[in-house]
Amino acid sequence: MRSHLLKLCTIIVAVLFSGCPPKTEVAGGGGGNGAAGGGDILIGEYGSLTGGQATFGTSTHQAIIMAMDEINAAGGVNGRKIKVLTEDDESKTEEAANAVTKLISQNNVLTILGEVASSCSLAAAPICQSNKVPMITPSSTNPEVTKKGDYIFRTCFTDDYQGENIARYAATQLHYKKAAILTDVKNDYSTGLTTTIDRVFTSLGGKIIAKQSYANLDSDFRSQLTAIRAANPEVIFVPGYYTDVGQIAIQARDLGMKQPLMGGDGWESPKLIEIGGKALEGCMYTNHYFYGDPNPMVHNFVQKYKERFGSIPDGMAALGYDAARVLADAIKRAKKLDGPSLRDAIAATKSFQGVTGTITLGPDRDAVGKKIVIEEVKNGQLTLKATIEPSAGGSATPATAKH
Amino acid sequence: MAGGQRVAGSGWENRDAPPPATRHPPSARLPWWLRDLIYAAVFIAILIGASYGLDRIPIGGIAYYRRIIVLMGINIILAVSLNIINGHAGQFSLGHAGFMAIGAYFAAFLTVFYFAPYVNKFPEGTEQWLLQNGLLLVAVLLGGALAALAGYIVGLPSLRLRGDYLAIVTLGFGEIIRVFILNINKIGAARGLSGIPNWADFFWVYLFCGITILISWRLVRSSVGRAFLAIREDQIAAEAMGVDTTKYKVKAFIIGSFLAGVAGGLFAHYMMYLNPEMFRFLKSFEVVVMVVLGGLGSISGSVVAAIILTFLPEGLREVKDFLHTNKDPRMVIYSILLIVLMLTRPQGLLGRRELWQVLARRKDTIPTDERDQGDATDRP
Amino acid sequence: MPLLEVKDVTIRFGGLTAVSEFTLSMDTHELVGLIGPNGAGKTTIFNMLTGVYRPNEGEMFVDGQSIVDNKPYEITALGVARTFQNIRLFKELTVLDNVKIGGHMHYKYSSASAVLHTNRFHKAEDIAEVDAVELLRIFNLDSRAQQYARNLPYGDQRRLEIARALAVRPKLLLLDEPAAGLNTGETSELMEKIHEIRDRFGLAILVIEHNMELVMGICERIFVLNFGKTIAQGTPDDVRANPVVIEAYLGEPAEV
Amino acid sequence: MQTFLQYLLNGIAVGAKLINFAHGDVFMLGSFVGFYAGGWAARHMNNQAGTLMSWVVAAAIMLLSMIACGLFGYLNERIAYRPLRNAPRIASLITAIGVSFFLEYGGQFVFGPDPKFFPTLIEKHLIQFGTITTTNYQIIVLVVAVIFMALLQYIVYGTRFGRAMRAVSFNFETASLMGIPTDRIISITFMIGSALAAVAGILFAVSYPKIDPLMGIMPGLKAFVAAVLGGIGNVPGAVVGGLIIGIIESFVGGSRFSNFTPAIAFIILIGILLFRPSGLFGKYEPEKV
Amino acid sequence: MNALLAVRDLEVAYGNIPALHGITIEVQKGEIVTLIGANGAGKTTTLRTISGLLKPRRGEIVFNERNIGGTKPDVITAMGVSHVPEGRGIFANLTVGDNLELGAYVRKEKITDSEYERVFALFPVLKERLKQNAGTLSGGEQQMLAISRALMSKPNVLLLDEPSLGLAPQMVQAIFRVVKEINAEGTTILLVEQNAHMALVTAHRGYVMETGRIVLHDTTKALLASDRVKKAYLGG
Repeated sequence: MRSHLLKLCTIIVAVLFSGCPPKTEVAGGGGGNGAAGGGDILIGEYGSLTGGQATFGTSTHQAIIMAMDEINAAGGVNGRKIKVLTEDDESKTEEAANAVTKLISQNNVLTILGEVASSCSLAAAPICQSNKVPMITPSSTNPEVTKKGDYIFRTCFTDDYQGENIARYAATQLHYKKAAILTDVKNDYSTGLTTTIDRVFTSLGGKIIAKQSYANLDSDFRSQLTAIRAANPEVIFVPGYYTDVGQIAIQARDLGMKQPLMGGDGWESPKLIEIGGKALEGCMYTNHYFYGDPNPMVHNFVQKYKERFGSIPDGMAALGYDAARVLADAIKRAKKLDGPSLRDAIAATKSFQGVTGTITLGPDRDAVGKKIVIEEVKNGQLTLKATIEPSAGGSATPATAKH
Repeated sequence: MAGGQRVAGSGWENRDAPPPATRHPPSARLPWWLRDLIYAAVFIAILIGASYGLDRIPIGGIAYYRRIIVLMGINIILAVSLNIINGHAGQFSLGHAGFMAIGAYFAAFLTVFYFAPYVNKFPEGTEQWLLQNGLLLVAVLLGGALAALAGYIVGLPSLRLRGDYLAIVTLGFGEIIRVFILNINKIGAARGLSGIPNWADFFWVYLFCGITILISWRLVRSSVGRAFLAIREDQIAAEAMGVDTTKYKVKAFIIGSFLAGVAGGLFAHYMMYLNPEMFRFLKSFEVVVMVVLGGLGSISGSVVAAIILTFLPEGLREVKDFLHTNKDPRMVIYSILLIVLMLTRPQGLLGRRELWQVLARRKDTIPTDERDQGDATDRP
Repeated sequence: MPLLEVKDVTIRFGGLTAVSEFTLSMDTHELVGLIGPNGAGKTTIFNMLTGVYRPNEGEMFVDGQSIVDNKPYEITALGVARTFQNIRLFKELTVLDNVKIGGHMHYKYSSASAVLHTNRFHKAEDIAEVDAVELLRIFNLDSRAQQYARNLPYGDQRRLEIARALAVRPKLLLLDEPAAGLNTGETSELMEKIHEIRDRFGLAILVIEHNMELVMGICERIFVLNFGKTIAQGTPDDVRANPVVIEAYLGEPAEV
Repeated sequence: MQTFLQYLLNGIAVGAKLINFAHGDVFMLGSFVGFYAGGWAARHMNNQAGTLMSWVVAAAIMLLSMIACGLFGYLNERIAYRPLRNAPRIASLITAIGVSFFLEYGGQFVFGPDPKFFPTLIEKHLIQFGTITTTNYQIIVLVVAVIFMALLQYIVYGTRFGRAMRAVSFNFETASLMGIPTDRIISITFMIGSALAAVAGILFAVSYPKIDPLMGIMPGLKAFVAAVLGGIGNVPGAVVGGLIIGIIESFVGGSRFSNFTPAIAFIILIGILLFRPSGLFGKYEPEKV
Repeated sequence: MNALLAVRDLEVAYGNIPALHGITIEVQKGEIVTLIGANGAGKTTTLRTISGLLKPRRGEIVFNERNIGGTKPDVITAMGVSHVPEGRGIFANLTVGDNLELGAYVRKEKITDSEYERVFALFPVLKERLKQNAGTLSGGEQQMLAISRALMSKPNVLLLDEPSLGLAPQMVQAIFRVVKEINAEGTTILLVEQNAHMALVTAHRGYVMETGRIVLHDTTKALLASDRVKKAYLGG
């Protein structure tokens, strides 16, 4: 028994210490981040590669790697290659904070990319801020994230902006008057969108006649849907993730409900239609880009992604791709390769042409004036229903201003 | 002392005899407050030194280790406090994450909405520094107090429930607490509560770590702790010895949940962000695993297991670099190690003993479940 | 006023009447035996006296105070201590701690005192230590004070249970088969000890025992139970000669 | 429907007679085996294949999944439970958590963390009964679940093996004195339990085509809540417990308190245990003194 | 002549605490042998070791000229040693019929009607209780069921642990009558009893145990006459 214990301890100690000594080559690379050095430029990425948000984390990760490979293939940034170090945070906030601390302090990364989930970004942002390491979140839509400090940036629109556009489109373009909302209570994204949709839809003369909620791990939504059916709305807002939306649609149709469902970018996935199928016919959601966009840049991106990873890139991939390229662009422009200089360079991003539209970072470090697209499922295919350019919508002001 | 009704000279005549050598004679003792004050001063000095040192060690990546060490301290508080409920009083609780959540949210609520705005009115300087740390202490203690209240409420049903029934009920309480937090908009609901100032640091966490270990250590060597142990060993015999089992079970819950609440408050002020998802039942499981793996009832066991289980997943981050794979197998390895550890040491790393007892290996003071089982497969 | 008074106590489990109309009165310093076949309800009586079971009917008084509705620890506080038929020591605790828990009610201080190690704590713990060691000395267990109770030989475990019960500082001690599993030598030693502690601590003792040598040797009065009913009572000699008792319990050579 | 599937899992959970946190994850394993087998079958079966053929394939997939999970159950018992049979019970609780983590993280590692969508093997259509709308899927699932529950009931109460199983669970030691090979019986019980979890997993995947490596956590936990509510070790009790939780959950789910649905199972549980400490049908037996 | 069942120099310990210090017992075919002694003397431990529930630390257990020490209990039962444990060990949540069928588990075949008849001849009460849950039986009926169940495996040797425990005197008489009957039909019996008197008048030979040792063994007639036995166990 005792020898067992001894062996075990040895194993544990060995495992622990295998992780302990700082990697000399990494430290060297970190030194190379200085203005004078050569070597690779280290960028840290943290993301949900496992756990509940893993689908989004994985496609973001793949697109980031793709973007960086393209940049490196084209000669890198100012003659230096970019190396992305990735840590998984298991979709857990504490792990996100640990991962970012590790990347910053142990791997000496110059800057941080991530996360999709706003809760993880919120946990990691203060760490980046206090270490003066710029962080760009490709797709955390919670307005709070960029308020964590002047080193935190976002290259997508916020929940408020998106929610406002969903509600506005439903009320003014589709002329719906009575709506229901089905919220995922466990999901900050979903509750955030719900608040905005509710406020805007009501202010535009519509009425929310039923509010129901579910929790992310549920599979059965019949009781909530039955309650909604009784209220008989014209449209049902489902600001959740595609994983639930498909099932909600199927179960709604099984209950004989015919109303269209509307949602946000959480719906975005090639698997949405795979699961929802015919049940999703006529349903709409807002998104960052449309994969069928004839714009050559988008077309090119979709083709390359498809070739490399075998699937159509979703909105998260597009955002990840854009964030990575915005970052590379800023590194190119930065006066020196240190936190403050890079921060200034990122903040100065203007009219950057990305797959998800033109990216300009405003004074609140959020992307301002991004276009928003509305996609509709028609004949089992995603089609572009509308593109709302900021000038046309009149709601281009970033939502943060309203708070 | 009680027992006054006894006939004089009825067998307790040795009452006034000097205490046996197993305890120190009273004359050799400093006044309790002076001695504890000295201990406290030494401990705080060491903490300040260590804290200062950790900030200045010129090793690459020290911030990362410092972070893990701080989280380790929080886990030690959680494990040692759960050990009071599970290991000492023998009441199997799976709801520790719930108590932690209450402490974390309440302390953060106080700081974010009341204390931080107040502190920020002062200019940076000694005054602000003092106020900040003082208010942190208040927030953390109040968080602990609210958690203790919850512990009292959860402790009540434990009076009647045993084993699996109690386990599932405490787990349920933890989940109910989380769902309620999820529905309180003021503290962020599903969005989480952000903007908590970073007031807790190595010093505070390890100060409370020390306090937790001290409480647990001294309690278990007192009549209160003996009552806990008696309940764990044999509830009926404990009652027959005059132990009010109800009272002591609730007491164990209150103390354990208070400390869990304190850990939560520190966690909040270190993480700077709270989200209800942090306090799912899996968090409770993590703490239970620490306690059981260390050895139920062994304080140093809980500490050792908390250290190992905090380090392990982080240490395993390197595995994927060795394997050059995109997929990260670290948590798979972690779970396998967990199973292997439990199979090799079903009674926990240290059993019921403390670390030094294991090292000294005095045979006669070792519980039998630690010994060679002989050939018998059963006991009468 | 008798120390213990039990009047017409009855308890039923489901349909089975385990004890029916049991009546007993004991004075200070008395030594009473309770005998009868297994399942006759002897231990059930102990369990009612100590609050583990609540009788369906009847009354029970200690020092004139009714204990029918009291919880076990409250009854213990009135000065009733017991041992168990199937030894219930705190096995994973030391011998010394076992006895100290017995004295639990007498060494009280707040949790805060315990954590701060106040003078009150030290005083109480010193007394606990003295008392416990003294009791262990009576049973020659003081050299084993730091061992775990589980590791004691069987006979020592039996003795430790009595020492632990004495730490309660009872007026009434209930012994449930104290000689079970002891050999003849140990049994006679135990008989002496029972006498000794009775005299030294001024106890009344109620003992359940199958070992006739012990029961007949030390008890002043004996109750015989069968099927929950008292079938006989009296001095050892009366009981031994009682034909009902011989038939139900003691047995006599008979053809089969 | 979910309520009903839950019963199936409940029944099995009770059979295990000890809080086995890994049970929900075996359920997940079952649906993933079905997913891969189904995907393979779908690729190799032209769409022209007859209805009969698709039924045979569906049955084969279920059988395969049952065998795979049964095998896992056997290994699980041999590796993680048997060595601990004489150890403190808490140790096997921890290994159960370990096995649960292993399946969850291992599942994410091997199957990938993203959700998968169960292939459609049999054409789905709506069925109308008066005002009630349902699908042929729901009916198939119901029928299969009933068949397996009946089968389980028969095995436990109608066979020599079932008798031995009940004897072992009542008193391990005395059972061995009857000449019952207790080790083998326990192994087989684990296999049956795991195979039935596979059935539940497949049926779940069929009704809700989304499956992912973490899908087993909630059903597994709720199965135990139901089992405890009914009284541990009491099969009909677990079914009634599941029914109560299911009904109240869907009732609350459709009300304005739907935000609290995740807590409702526990609130009911605590409410009932306060009055009946051993569950609805469990017998409260005071410890023998 | 070789004994059917023999225990030689058997030592058993619970953890570090020895329970049996090298005991030797022989049971010849067709005998009733009894083991008497005080509580905790090691009688039950002896039976549990013979039936495989405990593993011996030293010494051997020979049954039918094979050493069965350390063999698993289910295998020993299948060899023909049937153990009626202390406290009867009936399966309270199963029916009386199920209990009997479990007794026949090793035979892999159903109990025949004639066997049922034999059981009902020995214990008529069981007939009417066949479909009841065994837990509803009274103590005496449970003991009858436990003995009948043990007989279902058609054992060569029956180990009986305290069959009289907690039973009314008449019931005790009835049980012992059946024990003699079973023995007369050819089953060898090793009987452990606290009711020394009853055991000694029933058995052929007896062993007296004290604290894990055999202190006396002889024919029951001799033991009944022995002063030591009289004094210690017969209340004489």
